Amino acid sequence: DRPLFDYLLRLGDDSLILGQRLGEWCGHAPSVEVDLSLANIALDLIGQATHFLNHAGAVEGRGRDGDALAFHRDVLDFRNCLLVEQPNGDFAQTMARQFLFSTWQKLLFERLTTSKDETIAAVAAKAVKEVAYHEELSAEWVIRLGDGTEESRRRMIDGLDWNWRFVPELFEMDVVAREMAERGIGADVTAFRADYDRKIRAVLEQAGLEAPKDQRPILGGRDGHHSEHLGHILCTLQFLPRTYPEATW
Amino acid sequence: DRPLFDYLLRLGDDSLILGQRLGEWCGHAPSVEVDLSLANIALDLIGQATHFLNHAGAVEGRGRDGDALAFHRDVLDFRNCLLVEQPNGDFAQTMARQFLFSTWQKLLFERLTTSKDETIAAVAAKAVKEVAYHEELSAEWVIRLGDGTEESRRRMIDGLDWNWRFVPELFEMDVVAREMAERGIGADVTAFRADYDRKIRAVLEQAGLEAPKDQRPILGGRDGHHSEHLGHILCTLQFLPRTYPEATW
Amino acid sequence: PEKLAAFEARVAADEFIEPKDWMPEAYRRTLTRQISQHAHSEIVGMLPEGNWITRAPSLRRKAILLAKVQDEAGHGLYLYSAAETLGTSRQEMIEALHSGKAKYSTIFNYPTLTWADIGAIGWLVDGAAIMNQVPLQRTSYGPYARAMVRVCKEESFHQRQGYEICMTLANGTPEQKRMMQDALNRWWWPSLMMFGPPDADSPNTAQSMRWRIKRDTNDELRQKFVDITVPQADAIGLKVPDPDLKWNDEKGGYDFGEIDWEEFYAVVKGEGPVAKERMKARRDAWENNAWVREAAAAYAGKRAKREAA
Amino acid sequence: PEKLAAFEARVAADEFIEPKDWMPEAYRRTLTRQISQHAHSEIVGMLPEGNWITRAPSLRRKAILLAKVQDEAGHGLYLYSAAETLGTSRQEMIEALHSGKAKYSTIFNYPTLTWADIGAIGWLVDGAAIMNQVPLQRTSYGPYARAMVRVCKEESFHQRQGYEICMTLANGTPEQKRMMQDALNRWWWPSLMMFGPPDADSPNTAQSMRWRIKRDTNDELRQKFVDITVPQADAIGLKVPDPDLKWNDEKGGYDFGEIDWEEFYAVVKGEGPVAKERMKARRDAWENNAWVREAAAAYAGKRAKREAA
Repeated sequence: DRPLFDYLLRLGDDSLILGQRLGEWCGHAPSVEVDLSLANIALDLIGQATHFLNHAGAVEGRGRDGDALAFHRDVLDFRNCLLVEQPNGDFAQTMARQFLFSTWQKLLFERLTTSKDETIAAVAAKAVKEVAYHEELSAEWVIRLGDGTEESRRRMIDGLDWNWRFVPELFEMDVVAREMAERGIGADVTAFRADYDRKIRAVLEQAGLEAPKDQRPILGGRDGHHSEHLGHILCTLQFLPRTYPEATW
Repeated sequence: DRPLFDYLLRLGDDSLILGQRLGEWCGHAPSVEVDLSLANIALDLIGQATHFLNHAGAVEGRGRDGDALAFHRDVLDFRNCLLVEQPNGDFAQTMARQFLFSTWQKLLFERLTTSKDETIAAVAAKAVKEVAYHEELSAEWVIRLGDGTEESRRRMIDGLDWNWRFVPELFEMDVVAREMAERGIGADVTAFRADYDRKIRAVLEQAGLEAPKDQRPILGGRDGHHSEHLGHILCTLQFLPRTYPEATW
Repeated sequence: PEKLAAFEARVAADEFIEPKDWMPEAYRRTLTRQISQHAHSEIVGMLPEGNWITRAPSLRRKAILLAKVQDEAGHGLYLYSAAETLGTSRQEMIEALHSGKAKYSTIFNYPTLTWADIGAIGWLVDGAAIMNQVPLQRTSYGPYARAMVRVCKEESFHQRQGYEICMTLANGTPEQKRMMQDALNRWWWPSLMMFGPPDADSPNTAQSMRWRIKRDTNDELRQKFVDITVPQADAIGLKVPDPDLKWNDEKGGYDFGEIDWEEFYAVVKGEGPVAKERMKARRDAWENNAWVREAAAAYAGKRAKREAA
Repeated sequence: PEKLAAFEARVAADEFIEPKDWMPEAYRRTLTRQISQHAHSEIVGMLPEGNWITRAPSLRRKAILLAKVQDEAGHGLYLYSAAETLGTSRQEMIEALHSGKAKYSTIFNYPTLTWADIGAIGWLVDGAAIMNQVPLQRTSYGPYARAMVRVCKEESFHQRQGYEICMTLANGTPEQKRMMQDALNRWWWPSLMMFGPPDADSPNTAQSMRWRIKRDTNDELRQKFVDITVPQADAIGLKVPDPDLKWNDEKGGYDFGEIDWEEFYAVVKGEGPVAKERMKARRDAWENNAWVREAAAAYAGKRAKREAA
C-alpha cells in the first residue's frame, strides 16, 4: 500500500524532524523551565515518530522498522514538510515555528482520531493531548514575546516571517493526500484551513501582531524536495547507525 | 610500520580537520578577499591531507587510500591535535587558531623537508611555502585585530584565550613522536619550542597583546581523545561516503 | 547560644529543620552552597548528554535520553527552590555560577566523545551521585531531604538505563566493545573524584556530619562506590583501568590505586578539559536569551496592570 | 550630441570604451547595473556550493570545489573592480544588494539538496553562464571585456568539472543515478530562466545590443544552450524533464516547452525558494563582520600615521 506508506512517512517525519530540531536546544534555553518544556515536546514528538514510522515499516512489509526508516533514508526519501526542518534561530523563531506547526498538527490529529487505520487512530488519540499542550505553550510564547518588549516583538515578527512561507505546504492536497482522505484513512487538510487561519489570527491579535505578507508558496517536502537544512540535520541524526550499520544499540 | 602510519595520520588529520573547519566559512567571511584567502588556505590543507593520508594508507598496506582514511574512521581513530578541531568562533578566533597552528606547522615542515621518508620530505618541501603564507596572513590579522579597534582587540584576546590551552599538545613528545624523531623520519618538536614562543610573542607584541595565562595542558588528540567538536565535524565530513559505501564519486 | 543548643539537639535527634526555623548562619551558608552546587550540577550536567541527543543511535535511545535530561532540568528546579528557602534567589545563584564563584561537580568538565560515554555517565556518574545522595534523603534540612527523595528515585532509574547501554555495547560489535572500554577508561577516575578530596584534606566534613548535611565521609562513600561498581564492570566483561585494584579480604572491600589529586584540584580551579566550553554554553544560554526573560517579565507586568484596571 | 555620435561610432566599430572616456549616462548606468549584478551573482553563487564543501564525498572533490569557489570569489573581485571604474564604490554596490535594490542571478535562489546538484550547477549553471559571457569578451566596455576573458576561461573549466561529476553519478549506483536525474529535473528549468525573459518582454535588449553590452538576444542564447545541452544529457543517459522537447530539423535546433514565467518573475521579485536564506547569509556575513572591516581600517589609519611620524 504505497500511498499509505507515504502518508505514514509524512506523519512520522514531521514529528521526527521537529523533535530533532528541539533536541538541539538542550541545555541552551532561556531558563531551566523552558529547557524542560522543550525536552518534553521533543520527547512527545519522538514518541509519535516512533509509532508512525514503525507502522510505516509494517505497512511496507520489507522488514524495515522505525529505526531503519529514521536512520537509513537520505533527503530525497524524507517526506516531512519544510516548516519542521527550518532552523531554530532564536527562541522567537523556534516558538513561531512550533506555533504554526502544532496548531496545524492538532487540527490534523483531531481528525485522524477517526481514521479507518486503527493504528493511526490510536496514535492520534494519544498524541492529540500532547499536541494540545504544544499548541498552548507556543501560543502563549507568541503572545508573551509579541506583547513583551520592543526587542521581543521585533524578534517574534522576524520569526513568524521566516516560517510563514512554509504554511501553504501544510494545506497542500496532492495525489497521496487525496487518496488517503477518500479512503477515510487520512484527513482533508483543506477542510480545516479556515479554522487554522482563525486560530492563528486570534493569537496574533492577542500578541498585537499582524500576519506576515503572503508570498509564493514554497513546496516540495512531501516529494522529497527539501530546503538545504534537512541534509545537515540528517548528517547528525544518522551518524551512528550509518557509521556502524552492523551494530545494535 | 605502525608508528610511521600513526605519525602520518597525525600530519594528515591536522591538515584535514583544519581544512574542513575553514571550509565552513565559505561565503560567510568579512569580505570577498577574506573569503578567497580562507578557501585558498583550506585548499592547501586538503592537498596536504591527501598526500599524507594516501601515504599513510600505502604504509599500512591494507588497501586503504586517503579517502578511506578520511571518511571511514570514527573519532577514536583520528589523530589530529585538539587545536585544529576548535570551533571557528568569530573571525578573530579563527585567525588566532590559524596563527598558533601555522606558526607551528611551518617550523615542523621546515624540519620535515629533510625527513628520511622521501614522501614526507617531498610533501613538506612543497607545503612549507604554502604554510609560510598561512602564517604570514594569520599573523597580520592578529596584529591588525589586536591593534585595530577596542572591539577587535577584545575579540582577539578572547580568540587567543580560547585556543591557547591547546598549544602544549603541539609540543608533546610521546612514544610515537620520539621513535619517529630518532629514526630521522619525524621532527623533535621540543627542539623548536623556543623558536615558536619567540615568534608568537613577537607577533603578540606587535599586536599590543599579552600572552594568555598558561593553564593545565589539555592533551589527548594524538591518542584519539578529542574534544566534543570532532564528532560533529565527522558527521558532516563523512556523511556521503558513510551513506553510500558502495559508490565512487 | 540557647537557640544554637536547641538547634543542635533537634539535628542530633534527626528532626528536620524547616525554612522558618532558626538556624546558625554557618549552617545556612554551607547548605546554600551545597544545594546550589548540586542544582548547578544538574543544569551543567545536561550539556554532556545534550551533546548526544541529536545523535542518539535509535529512536528509543533518543527518547530515553530526552526523558533523562528533562528529569535533570526538573531536579535543577527543585534544588534551586530548596536553596531559595534559605534566602538566596535563583538569579543570585546563577550569577555566582557564571562568575565562577559557585562550583558544580568536577565530572561535567570532561567531554562526551562517543555514545558509550552516555552509558558511562548513567552507570558511573549517576551511580556515584546516588551514592552521595541516598544518605541526603535523611539530611537535617527538610526541603533538601524531600527534594532528595524524588531525585534519588529518578537517578537510580537513570543509573539502570546507563548500565543497560554499557551492557549492550560491551556485548556488541568489536567497535562497540572498544568504545565502551575506552569510555570506562576515561570516566573511571573522574568518577572517583566526584566524592571529593580525601578525608584528611576535607576539613569541613566533621562539622557537616554533625549537622547531618553529610552522613558519610568522602572516603567511605568512595570505597562503597568502588565495591559496588567493580563487580558490575566484571559482569559485562569490562576492565577497570586501575592496575592496583585488588580485593582485600580483610577489609571486605577493594584496594585501589592513587587518585591524581593534582588533576582534581586543577579541575576544581576551572581547568578541566571542557570547563571553558561548559561555562561558555551556560553563559551564552543565559545572556543571549536575557531578552526572553525580560519580555516575559514585561508581559506579566502589562497583564497584571490590565487585570487591575 | 557630438560626443554621443563619436561614442556610438566607436562602439559600432567594435572599439573599447575605457574608464576615462566620455560615455552616455544611460550606458554607464546600464553597465554598472549589469556588471554589479554579475559580481553579486558570483558572490551569492558561492553559497549553494559552499553548502557542500564540508560534505564533498572525496578529498579530490573537496579540493576541486574549494578551488572553484575560490575562483568565484576572484571573479567577484574583478567584476566589482570593473564596475568601480564606472564610478560606483563596492560598498555602494553591496548595500544595494543587501537592500534588495540590486539583483543577482535568479538561479542562486534554488537550494542544493544533494551532491548531484554540485554537478548540475557546474554543468548547467556554469554552462548557461558561459553562453551568456563568451560574447561579452567582445563587449564595448574595456575593463568588463577583459574581466570576461579571464572569467570565461575559468568557467569553462568549471563547466567541464561539473559535467564530469554528472557523468560519474549517471554511471554510478542506482542511488547516484536517481540523485543525478533528480538534480537535472530540478535545475533544468531554472537554468533556462537564466537567459532572462523572452525577447518580446525584454525591452532593453535592442539598446544593449546597439551598445555592444549584449551581443545576442535572450532567446537566441537560450536556444543555443538547449541545443548544446540536450545531447550532453543524452550522452550520459539522463532525461531532460521536458515532454515537449523535440528536434526540429527545419530550424536545426530543438523545440522546447513553455517556461513557467510566473515562477521566474516571482523569483526575480525575491520569492525564490531560498532567496530569504541567501540574503540572510550575505547580510549576516557583512553585518556580523563589520567589526573586522572597521578594525582593518583603524589599523591602517594608525599605521599610516606612525609612518608619517
